[in-house]
Amino acid sequence: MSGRPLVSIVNVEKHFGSFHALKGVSLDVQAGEVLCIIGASGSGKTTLLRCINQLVHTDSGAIWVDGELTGHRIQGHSLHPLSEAEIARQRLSTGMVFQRFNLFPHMTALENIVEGPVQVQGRPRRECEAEARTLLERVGLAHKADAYPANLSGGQQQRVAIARALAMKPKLMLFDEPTSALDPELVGDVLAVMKELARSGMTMIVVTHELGFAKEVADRVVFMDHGSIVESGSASEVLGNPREARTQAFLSAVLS
Amino acid sequence: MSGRPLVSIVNVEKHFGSFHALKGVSLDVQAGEVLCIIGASGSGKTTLLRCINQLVHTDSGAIWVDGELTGHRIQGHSLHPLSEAEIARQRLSTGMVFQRFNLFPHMTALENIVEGPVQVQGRPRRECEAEARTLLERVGLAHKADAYPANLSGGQQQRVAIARALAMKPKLMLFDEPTSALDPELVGDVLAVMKELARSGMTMIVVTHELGFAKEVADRVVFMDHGSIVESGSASEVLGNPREARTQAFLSAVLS
Amino acid sequence: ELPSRITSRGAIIAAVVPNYPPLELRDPKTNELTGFDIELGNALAAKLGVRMQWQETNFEQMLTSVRTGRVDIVMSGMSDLASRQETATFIDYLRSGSQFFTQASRAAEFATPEALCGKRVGASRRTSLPNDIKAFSDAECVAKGRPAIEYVPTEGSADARTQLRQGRIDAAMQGGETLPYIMGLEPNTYAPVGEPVRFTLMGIAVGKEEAGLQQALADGMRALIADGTYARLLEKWQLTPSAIPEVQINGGR
Amino acid sequence: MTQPVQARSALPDISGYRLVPERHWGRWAAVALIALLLAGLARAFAVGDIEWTYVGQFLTAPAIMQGLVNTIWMSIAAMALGITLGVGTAVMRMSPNPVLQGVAMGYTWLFRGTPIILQLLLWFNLALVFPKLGWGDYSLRTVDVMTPMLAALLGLGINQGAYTSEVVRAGMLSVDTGQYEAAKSIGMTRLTALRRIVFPQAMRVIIPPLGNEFIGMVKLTSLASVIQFAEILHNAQNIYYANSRVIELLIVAAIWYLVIVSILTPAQMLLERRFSRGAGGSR
Amino acid sequence: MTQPVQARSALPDISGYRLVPERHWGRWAAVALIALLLAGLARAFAVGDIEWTYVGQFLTAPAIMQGLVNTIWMSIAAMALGITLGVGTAVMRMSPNPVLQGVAMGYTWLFRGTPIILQLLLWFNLALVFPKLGWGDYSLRTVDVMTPMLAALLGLGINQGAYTSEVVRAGMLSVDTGQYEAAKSIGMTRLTALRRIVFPQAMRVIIPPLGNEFIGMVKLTSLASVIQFAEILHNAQNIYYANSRVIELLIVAAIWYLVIVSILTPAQMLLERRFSRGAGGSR
Ligand SMILES: Nc1ncnc2c1ncn2[C@@H]1O[C@H](COP(=O)(O)OP(=O)(O)OP(=O)(O)O)[C@@H](O)[C@H]1O
Ligand SMILES: Nc1ncnc2c1ncn2[C@@H]1O[C@H](COP(=O)(O)OP(=O)(O)OP(=O)(O)O)[C@@H](O)[C@H]1O
Ligand SMILES: [Mg+2]
Ligand SMILES: [Mg+2]
Repeated sequence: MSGRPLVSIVNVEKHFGSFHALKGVSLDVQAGEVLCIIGASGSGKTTLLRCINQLVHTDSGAIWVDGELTGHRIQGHSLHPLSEAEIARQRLSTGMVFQRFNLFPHMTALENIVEGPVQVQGRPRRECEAEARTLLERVGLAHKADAYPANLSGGQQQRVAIARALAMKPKLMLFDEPTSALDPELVGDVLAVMKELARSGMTMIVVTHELGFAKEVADRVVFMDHGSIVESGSASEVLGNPREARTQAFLSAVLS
Repeated sequence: MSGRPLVSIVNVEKHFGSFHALKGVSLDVQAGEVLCIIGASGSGKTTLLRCINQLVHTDSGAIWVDGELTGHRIQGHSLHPLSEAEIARQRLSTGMVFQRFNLFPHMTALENIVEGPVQVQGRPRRECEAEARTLLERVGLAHKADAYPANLSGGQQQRVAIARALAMKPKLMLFDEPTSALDPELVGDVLAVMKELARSGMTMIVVTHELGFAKEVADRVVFMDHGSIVESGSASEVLGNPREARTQAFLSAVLS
Repeated sequence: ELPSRITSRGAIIAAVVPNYPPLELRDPKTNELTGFDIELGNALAAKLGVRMQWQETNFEQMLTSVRTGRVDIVMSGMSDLASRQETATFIDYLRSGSQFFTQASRAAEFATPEALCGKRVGASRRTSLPNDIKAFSDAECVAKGRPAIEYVPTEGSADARTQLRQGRIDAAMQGGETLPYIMGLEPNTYAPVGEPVRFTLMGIAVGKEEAGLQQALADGMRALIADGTYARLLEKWQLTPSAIPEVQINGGR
Repeated sequence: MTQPVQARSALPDISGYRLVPERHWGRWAAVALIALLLAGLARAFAVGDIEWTYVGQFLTAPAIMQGLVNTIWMSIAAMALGITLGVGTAVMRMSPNPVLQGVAMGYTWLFRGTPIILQLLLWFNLALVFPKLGWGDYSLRTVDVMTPMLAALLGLGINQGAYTSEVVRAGMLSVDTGQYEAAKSIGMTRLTALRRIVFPQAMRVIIPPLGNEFIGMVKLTSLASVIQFAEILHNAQNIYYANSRVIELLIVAAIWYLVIVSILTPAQMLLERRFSRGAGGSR
Repeated sequence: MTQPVQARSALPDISGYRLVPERHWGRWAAVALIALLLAGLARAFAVGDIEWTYVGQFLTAPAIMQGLVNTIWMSIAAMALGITLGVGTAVMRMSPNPVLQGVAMGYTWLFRGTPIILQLLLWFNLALVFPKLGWGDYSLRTVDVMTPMLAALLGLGINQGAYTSEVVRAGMLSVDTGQYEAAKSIGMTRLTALRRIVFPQAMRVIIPPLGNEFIGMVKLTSLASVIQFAEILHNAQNIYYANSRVIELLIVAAIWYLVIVSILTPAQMLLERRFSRGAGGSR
């Protein structure tokens, strides 16, 4: 790997009260790379994603996204906390897709997608709507533009959520178990959209239990346990031939 | 079969608004008999049970329980509706176990069982508590007498519900899918209690999807469809060798 | 002759609203009812061989209470007005002059009542004072080509004084008999403006049919005047200028 | 069928019997009793010391009608002020800034803790504390500014704001935190997220209690009569101070209050139904 | 590890940098501003036309203390009456008998629809309609029975009952219908089921709003001063009629109200917490 990574996580620590959720995590993600994070429940996968997107404040360590330090401004040899508005601006370079979709229930699919570009970036609504329709087509939901979330299936909602994140033209997409709240027959559609996105060159960090998807799409797989990264490597290495005992134990439990 | 049946259902009709839920159902149940009712969702099984226990009023037809006409008093050739108190008295001869347990959450297991004998039959609390403990032992929950329903598993709650119904010393027990709200590993305990009850000679009408249970315990199996009784016979006849096309279709769908 | 219900009870029930010092008030220190009306009423009842049983009520309930029989009489600084004589009969025992007054600091500005023309004057909306202000304004201001007085309603006389202190109104009006007491409470705060503009009689209100009770009360009152109790109490409560020469029944116009 | 389902034996065949409908003796007796009571009540009111002609005569008297108009617009204005303050306070209360939180809590405590009648009197008599408002040359006499109308508006509105803030806060808390996070993840600041995402969803929970409070406000305005605001009860009092027909005028006022509330109650129900419609998905 | 997780390159190493805590300039400015405002307010109140010695002197005057006691016990008594009526009305409202339903709805409509001040005055003046209560020889003069205390109790309690009935009804509706059916299936009649099964579970939903209403009732009693019930505001008024210190006495009353409400609010929170405890299973 060469050049400056798009995401660089350096020695990040996070406690919730007395609970040590992230224990000195360091990780780089190159532009265009698809990284899958796997690990047992409670191992800190969600927390790591939320730190990247600043929904959670780190205790110490640094996270750089697209060359910019998140959360603080460097002045000489001091770090000054950023204001809320500056943090909101930094979040624009990252899109996030949640496990439970979190669509805005009082807005149609189209309005959900258009909301960010119009309200946050202040772009003309007409232009944004045209783009939103293109995005809906890309996730296979052109015909559902005017449906409210309550009238969409879980898989459709998740695809709208992906389109909503893409509408902000992020450089990085974070996915937190995007299919685990879906009925089995709806998982395929969402994974298909994600594969297409990976092929188009988007940098993606995906927390997932779908090992098949990881094998097929991931450039790299990272295994987390108890707040640390235990093992990292290509999908075939980590999933097919894990070195660490903990990884082996996890994989045999998941596959059984 | 001989003698007067314990339950005699004659030509019962029931509409909910314009929906015809029971279409002239007639059925006798002998004392000591265990009858299982099977059928697709919406076929009227629950409605029939609720008519026997007068939680639902029939439109026409008659239901006799233990020689007494339910819901009306016969005076010459006229039928007079019973008062609420008289209906409450008639319900004492039937115990009912619901799909969703419906234990009283503000009372312990013991208090749940003792509530009816003490409040409704006005018997001394001390005597009732002794009986309740015996009942709890019978359902295998002697050690949970002082636990609140919130702290019991689903299977334990259902067994307390059975004990609560038995505490009123009913002549007839009605079960409405007593195991369908339970996790698979909890079903066995409840079915064991029901089998023990059947062996002790209790008259039982059981709505169930547990065909294994029906095969093992039922004296007779009745198949309902769209508000009518389609087929009736011994468990081996109805389940093993159904005559009616509708019964065959239902069984092949359930067993697949 | 007192009615039998009163003699058998041994007490006359009298309605009073203790919001009109010095005629009736509750002593802030002891919370006891006191005032000129209270002491005079007690003396009057004693003269008649019974007690006075005071019942606190509010202004709008007083005449209603005589009508419903909740009380036998009203003795609470009530003006004897022609309109009220439809509902009750009045045994008059005091003279009241409707008196303008203003803040002491503005006394020079309002040397005479006529100076109030075109100004804002407050008085309790529950009393007959608004009518007095209007009558004065019509006669002395409007008729003489000056702007009319603007009447500002208040919830009671204490409220009127509060508004005067804030300067919300330029002057206020209340019964002149109460001013010395108020000015004693808050020295150097208020100053009277001229002389009272109109005199009314204050009376004990009695049910119209109760001729016996009316006569007994009038006789008793005359006896109190004769034996000097009346003068002594007037003196005590700084009310001597409000004395009446003789007791009348329904003397008010 | 394999086997007869029915083995009719000793039981009589009752299919031809006549069904005698329930007589509901108790129910009819109750109706009769209530009718008797109401009739007695009506008679007592009719023959009692109440002049019904006065009621009829004053029901549409100009002073009463003007009071009615004042009651209605003051209810609306005070409610508007209350909602504005309530929303602002709720947002402050939920802000991460402890100072704003403290201010919001203090406001709610103070104004929910004191009777509204006291608040009205204190606003009306503000000049005792602040004789002038403003600075130097640009000052006004407080009593010129603080008319009965303004004092009523401030007293009722600010008191209402303290209650409304709790209603709004409950509404905001009812919105899933996932919605805040989704809003943040597309780059919204806290206030934009509140305005665009949280409030529209909170409305469903906020509207019903707010409807109740509006009905309460209509009746609360009657307290403003103590500071001489010319609402309907005040004007009715003015009439009975002059003619002593206390009960008659009170009945006139009661009739109008009942009319307003009888219009508002079903209106509120309609509104509630509208706002809970199509909410299935967000639960 | 298979591969370096980190490829540190062009990024500066900031691990040694000093973390400058956020300055919160705006927050401190707000604190300063608020402190200034409060100080200004305090100064205005101190130098304004308010005699603070009177406030101190009357805070514990016998009349005020007695009024305080009356306020407290009247709140409790009226609330007790209101709860009794409210429960009765809620049960009637949910009965299958349309007559009882109608009575309950009429009661709620009438008493929620009229201002409490009117209700108090009407009770107090009941003698205008019913000069005597009772029959023949066993009758009493209404005015002897209808003391200010009784009128206040009836007015406040019956009004409260109308509101409480809605609270209780909501609580009863919150109990799963399965609970009614289970109660019926062990032979309970409707009333036994309500008493033993439904009410105990409804309490959890009923207690919090009832706590609010109790705090509201403490302040509502101040309205009973119009019918001469000697609650704290009435006694404060009597004092200012005598000595003209209107604002001072209002402040005294306000202080006591704030004290009561400040005690009741945390008490209510404790109660709420107690009743929502261990409710996990019934959801
Ligand atoms: N806001 C919070 N407050 C306290 N503890 C938290 C918080 N968020 C997460 N945790 C704890 O941190 C640990 C890691 O949580 P995290 O959600 O990151 O795990 P995860 O790997 O995503 O697990 P899962 O597969 O269940 O989603 C968990 O034990 C969790 O309880
Ligand atoms: N109270 C009611 N009001 C209206 N319709 C009802 C009511 N109770 C039952 N029904 C309808 O009557 C039909 C029969 O219902 P029932 O509950 O008896 O079916 P079931 O055989 O028990 O089905 P399941 O296996 O789903 O429990 C259904 O279509 C149901 O929707
Ligand atoms: Mg997670
Ligand atoms: Mg069923």
